[in-house]
Amino acid sequence: MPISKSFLIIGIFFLVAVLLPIAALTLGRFLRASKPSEEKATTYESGVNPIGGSWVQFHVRYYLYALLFVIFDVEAIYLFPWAASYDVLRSEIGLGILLEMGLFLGFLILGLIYAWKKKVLEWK
Amino acid sequence: MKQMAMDLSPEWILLVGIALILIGEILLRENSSRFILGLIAGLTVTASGLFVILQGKEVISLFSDSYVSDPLIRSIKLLLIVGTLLVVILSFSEKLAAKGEYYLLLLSALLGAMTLVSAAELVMLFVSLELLSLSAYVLVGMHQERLASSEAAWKYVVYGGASSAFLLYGMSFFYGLTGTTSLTEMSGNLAVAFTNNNEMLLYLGFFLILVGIGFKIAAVPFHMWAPDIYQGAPTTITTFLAVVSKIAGFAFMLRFLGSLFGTQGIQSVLHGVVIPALLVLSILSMIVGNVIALKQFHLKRMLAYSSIGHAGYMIIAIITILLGGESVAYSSLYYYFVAYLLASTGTFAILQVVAQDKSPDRRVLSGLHKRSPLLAFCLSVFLLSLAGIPFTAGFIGKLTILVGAFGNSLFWVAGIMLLTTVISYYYYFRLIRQMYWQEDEKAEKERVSWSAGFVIALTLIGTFLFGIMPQILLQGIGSWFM
Amino acid sequence: MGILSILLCVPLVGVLVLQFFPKRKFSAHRVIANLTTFVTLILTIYLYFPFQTGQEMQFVEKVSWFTFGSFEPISYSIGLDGLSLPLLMLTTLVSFIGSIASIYIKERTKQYYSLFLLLEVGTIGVFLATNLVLFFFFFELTLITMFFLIGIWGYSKKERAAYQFLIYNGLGSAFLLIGIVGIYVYFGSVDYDSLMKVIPISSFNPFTWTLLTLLLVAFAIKLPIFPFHRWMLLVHVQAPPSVVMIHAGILLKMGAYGMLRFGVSLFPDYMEYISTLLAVFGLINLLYGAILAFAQQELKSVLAYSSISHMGIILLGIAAANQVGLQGAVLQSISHGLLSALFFFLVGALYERTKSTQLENLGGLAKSMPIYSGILMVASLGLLGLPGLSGFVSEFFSLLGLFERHPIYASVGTLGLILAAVYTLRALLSVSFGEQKKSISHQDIAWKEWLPMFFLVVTIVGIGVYPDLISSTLNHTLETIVSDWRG
Amino acid sequence: MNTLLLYLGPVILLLIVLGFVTYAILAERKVIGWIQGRIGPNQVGPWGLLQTVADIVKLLIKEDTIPKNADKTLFKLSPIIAFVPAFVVLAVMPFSSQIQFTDIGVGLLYYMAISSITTIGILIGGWASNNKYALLGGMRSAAQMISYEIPLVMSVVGIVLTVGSLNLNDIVEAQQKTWFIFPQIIGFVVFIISSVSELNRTPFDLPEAESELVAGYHVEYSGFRFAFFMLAEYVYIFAMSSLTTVLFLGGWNAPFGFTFLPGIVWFIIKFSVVVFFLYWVRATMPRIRVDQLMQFAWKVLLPVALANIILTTLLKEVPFLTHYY
Amino acid sequence: MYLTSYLALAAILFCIGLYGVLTKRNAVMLLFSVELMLNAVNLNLVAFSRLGFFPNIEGQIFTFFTITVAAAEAAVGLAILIALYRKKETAEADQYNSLKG
Repeated sequence: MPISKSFLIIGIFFLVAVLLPIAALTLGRFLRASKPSEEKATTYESGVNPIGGSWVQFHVRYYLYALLFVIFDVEAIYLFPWAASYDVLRSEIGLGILLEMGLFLGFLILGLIYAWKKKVLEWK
Repeated sequence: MKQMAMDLSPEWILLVGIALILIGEILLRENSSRFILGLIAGLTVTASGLFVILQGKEVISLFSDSYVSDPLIRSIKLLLIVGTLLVVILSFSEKLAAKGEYYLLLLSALLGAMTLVSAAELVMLFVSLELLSLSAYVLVGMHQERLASSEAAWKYVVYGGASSAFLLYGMSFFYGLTGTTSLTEMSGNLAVAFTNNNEMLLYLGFFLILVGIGFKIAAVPFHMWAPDIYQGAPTTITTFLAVVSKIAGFAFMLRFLGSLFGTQGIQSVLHGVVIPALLVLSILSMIVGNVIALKQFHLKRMLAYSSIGHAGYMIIAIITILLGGESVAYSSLYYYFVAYLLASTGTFAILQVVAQDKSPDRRVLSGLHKRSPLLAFCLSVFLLSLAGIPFTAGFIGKLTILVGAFGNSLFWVAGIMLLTTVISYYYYFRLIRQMYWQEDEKAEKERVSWSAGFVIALTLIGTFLFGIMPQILLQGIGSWFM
Repeated sequence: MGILSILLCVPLVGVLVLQFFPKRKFSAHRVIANLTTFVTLILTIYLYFPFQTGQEMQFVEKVSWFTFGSFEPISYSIGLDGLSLPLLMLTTLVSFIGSIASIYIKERTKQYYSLFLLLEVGTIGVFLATNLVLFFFFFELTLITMFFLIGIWGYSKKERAAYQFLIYNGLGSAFLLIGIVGIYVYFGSVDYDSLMKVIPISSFNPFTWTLLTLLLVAFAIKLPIFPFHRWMLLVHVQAPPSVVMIHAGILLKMGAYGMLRFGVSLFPDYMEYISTLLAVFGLINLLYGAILAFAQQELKSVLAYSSISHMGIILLGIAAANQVGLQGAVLQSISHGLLSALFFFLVGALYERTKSTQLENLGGLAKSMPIYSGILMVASLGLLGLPGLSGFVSEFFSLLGLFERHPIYASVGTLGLILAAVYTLRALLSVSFGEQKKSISHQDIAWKEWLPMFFLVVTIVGIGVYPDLISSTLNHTLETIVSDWRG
Repeated sequence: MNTLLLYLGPVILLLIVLGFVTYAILAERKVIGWIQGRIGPNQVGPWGLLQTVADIVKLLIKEDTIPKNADKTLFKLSPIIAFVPAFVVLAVMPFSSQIQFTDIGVGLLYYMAISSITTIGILIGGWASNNKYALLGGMRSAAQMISYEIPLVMSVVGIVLTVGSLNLNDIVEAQQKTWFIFPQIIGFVVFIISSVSELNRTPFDLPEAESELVAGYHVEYSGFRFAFFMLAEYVYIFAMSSLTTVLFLGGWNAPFGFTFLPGIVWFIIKFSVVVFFLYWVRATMPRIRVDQLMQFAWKVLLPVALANIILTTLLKEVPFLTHYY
Repeated sequence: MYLTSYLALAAILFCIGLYGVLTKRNAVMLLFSVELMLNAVNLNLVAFSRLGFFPNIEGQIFTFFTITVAAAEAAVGLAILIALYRKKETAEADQYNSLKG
């Protein structure tokens, strides 16, 4: 199958997936009740009137996790091609290919342990 | 395999050092001293330097020409190593170094700088550059309790990120039009690419890359970051930026321009576009750097502008190398690097001693000659070297650059160089005046830690030695790579 | 190590020895400095005797210093010829007397004498160097040390004076450096002797023309010639007298020496070509300095303008571009060096007592300070060119030389001499005679002060009576220069 | 014909998926009820067969409220963003040797990449609601999903190493003899735990923890907008179970040479087992604490996954085991 | 021609990013803008890699590294921004102005 056709199909999937909610919500518009009132449009806060803004400052841990995620997710970029071509490279280059990735992984693991030690992974 | 391990040994050693420091940091208790890590860092850098020397004159080319190392490159690597070593030693008495990351990042920045110097392929160039930059970003922000430090780091990240984008964008054009990322192949294809009716894109690419490089070496008009970052960063890191990072940037510039435009095929481009662009950078840097430095009250800011001016001088050396007119060209650049390295490191070391935790504006130097006459003397020598006064290494550096410039008939640039040098006297001597003429009620002697003292002594000896007996270095360079 | 190198090293040794004494031992510092400068003086006098009149460079030392690429190596080369010997002797003499005159310096003497001795190294080196780069090294050394000496120990406006000195002379150095590098790249050498061979007589093209102009401007700033003179006034007035002795006595002459050594002897055609221009500038200096000296209300300013005026005479001598003129220029350098050293010693001694050098605050010193006034009288007479004193010979030679070439300028120049008499006498009269001011103590000078002064006076008279003392060594060198020229 | 199938295929699949979701919900409630000794829904239709249909109709006609302070555009967009990737990932899923919509070379990567977009939808939903609980729920959900995505991604590297391809078909083909659940048992364990977490299901259903966060990121959503978040979740169950089957259970391959049943049937059987397993877990496990949740991903799963990679490469060098790796 | 349109798109993206860097006041937006510039480069590289004068895989490999580096840069930038934000309590970049001569 040519690559363009593969992506055409994915495009169709995408279209279908987008159309479904649109269709459903449009359909729903004709069926559902609509009696808006002030109270209904109030932000929910356990039944009391909302206090203060809700876009509050997040705890820093969220960012730390985001950073960790970025690091390891990017690592995956290199792991996958390496894994996929491991056999070929193994026969061409020899064990060096294992060594190289071992180094790479080793440093990442060291980094992880480091983060661990620095209590980045704690959810405080 | 074994050969490769040997060829890359300086880099391997650094990598091992990084791993060791990381492990050390993991094992050490939170409040125990990090001195051992500093020691590891120092030893690693030294070992790496030894291996660079051991490699001698052989020409190494690895990974299908994407990593090259020859004596010329090795000489610059040695410079980077010496610069970093001095910074490491200087850091022993720095509070920041109580964190293991400090040394770790310093080493990784050095690693980036070393591979940057060796890289002969766009991807590798870029990745090394970023390794250097990213480590530097964090190092600048290391003073976590100090607002200025974080702010400087932030600015550095934004400016640095934008400049890498410029650089990359330019590289992408070069890649696209020559179909290769290897500089050697690229230089072969470039002549064809220029005749392909797409030369506008190549010019665009060239200028974009120039922006990126100009940022790295803090040349006007891409210098805006330097004063803020020099000011905000911890002094040791400022030293690193001013010395190692800058020299690496120049090496990068030299490599890129030299291998692409040094070939015969596109001399017209070299003379028509590259050289004029560099001339503009150089002249602007010299004038703006030195003139604005006059107004600075904050010492590190002043030194930042002065280093911008020095960048201008160094670009002249690069131009003469590109023009290939004089055999002295390379040694002049190298000499200037050495002189600049010694004088800057020494100056910053003294600043660190004198200013301690205060923000170092000019007043901290008041009456230094009374408190610590030796320090005042050393600082004077470093400043004189930066100003390019005879008997210091700085003068020989300037002289060699001037000779090169004259040899290539760059009279006007040479004239501007000297004129701005005279302007620079004004602010360098103002510091000397502050030390010797202004009195200060503070009477206690400055406490010089052994590490700072060592660095200052070393740089002082170097500044004088290379200023009075330049032959040592000139011949050294000559015998090494010629 | 040759004798000239030893000469250069003696003050350095003095500096080193100084460092071993504690800060407060003022008298020890003084003794060491005096001793060191005395040794240099003895050495140069000793040099005078084996010096062979009628030969080229002597006592030559040449060691390869460093090389760039394919150029001829830059060497550490020093030597002495008839042109530099008199100036060298002047240097060591003035340095010695200057170091004695430094008794008026009462704080931070260790630093002061260290810098003073370094300054002496610089000045000696400038006259010895036969390599342009080496010359530049010493030239800059004097710049730096002077900057400190003016800035730290000067009077109220010392900072401005130091800065003006620095920037003007820095600019001059920059021009000089461009010139040197240009010569190096263009002719492939910076050694004086090889340049003499390399530079053809007909090397007249825009490039060398530019180089020479730059060199001349550099020396003109040092000399100083009219539009570049402002810094010098400040230095004269603001620097401590002992430093001004060196400055007026030696440093200004470096400009003249540079013009003679690297201008006249290397590029004679060019110098001949611009001789009219030089003569014009010389006249301007002469008259401008003289007229303004007349208008000054302060003794040091009078001397400063008189220095400008006298430098004009040197310039006239150079402009004459013949043996007599050049001889006059050199003699004038030496004569003015000695005279101004004497004068500033006197001013220093005066200031020590009166705390003022304003002419209106002085007067009637002849009664209370007879020795002082006597010496002052001699100095003034020397300055206005009384026959029998050194000033007369030099001015006479310079103008004589100029007559040969530019008779009209020369006759205008004589006008300057009359003016000199006017302003000198005015200053002398208002200081020594007239009504005595009560507010100041008038203790006559002690033997420690008048002895060195007397020494200077003897030299001045000696040269005035028997100029051959200098001319004999000088003549031959100038002859070769001039003969090259005409050939 | 082909073209028609091309366009109809996704629609048919969508209908199948919708059908699956309808009855998966019912089945889940029934299974959990059965495990916990309850009856489960039994009022609407026989055995409660129409329960979910009724729920859907209820959601359809429910009033659609949007909070006054919400960011309207993003509020409306977020359920769609959450739902779309859940369905789009199915495009590359090989249900049998014949039934696969498209075969792009990097199917596995495609799945991983597209599926993580849902996080953004959830985050936007939480943020756009302008509600503290929603925002906190969204943030927690995002933190959890990205944390578990790492071990999820790493756990399949072992398979890629063995197969040497990122193509899902190749992966299935490679399992003709041995299912990867055996040689890659460590990877499988990590994978299944991570996927449960990715699906926000008990014991990792913290983002929706009603007792802590009211209802998580979708507290302000009602009606069909809410339904689409739910739908996305169940479509993911479909997708994730399919992927598990493909990666570890041999896909459409018949076990023990029992090829008398067509591949698609085997696939459905294995798929059902995985789905059942997910219900089972939900029924028996208690919810874990939030700090344990995050630390579990980073301190346990990730190191284990990395170790698995290294172990796999090492085992490739062991003489007799090479065959399996 | 295909290539031209890709290049044009990349150029537009780059310029938008640059505009953002130069004008945006919110610090996070600044980071986004830088990322946008880097992504423009990626687009360029991939376009050249497939449709360029010398189509080859190197451009795509380059893109890999660019992505990685961009991610690392964003991570570092964000970390520094957080540190700064805690001290300064604002994300308006023009409030970060304590560094002056």
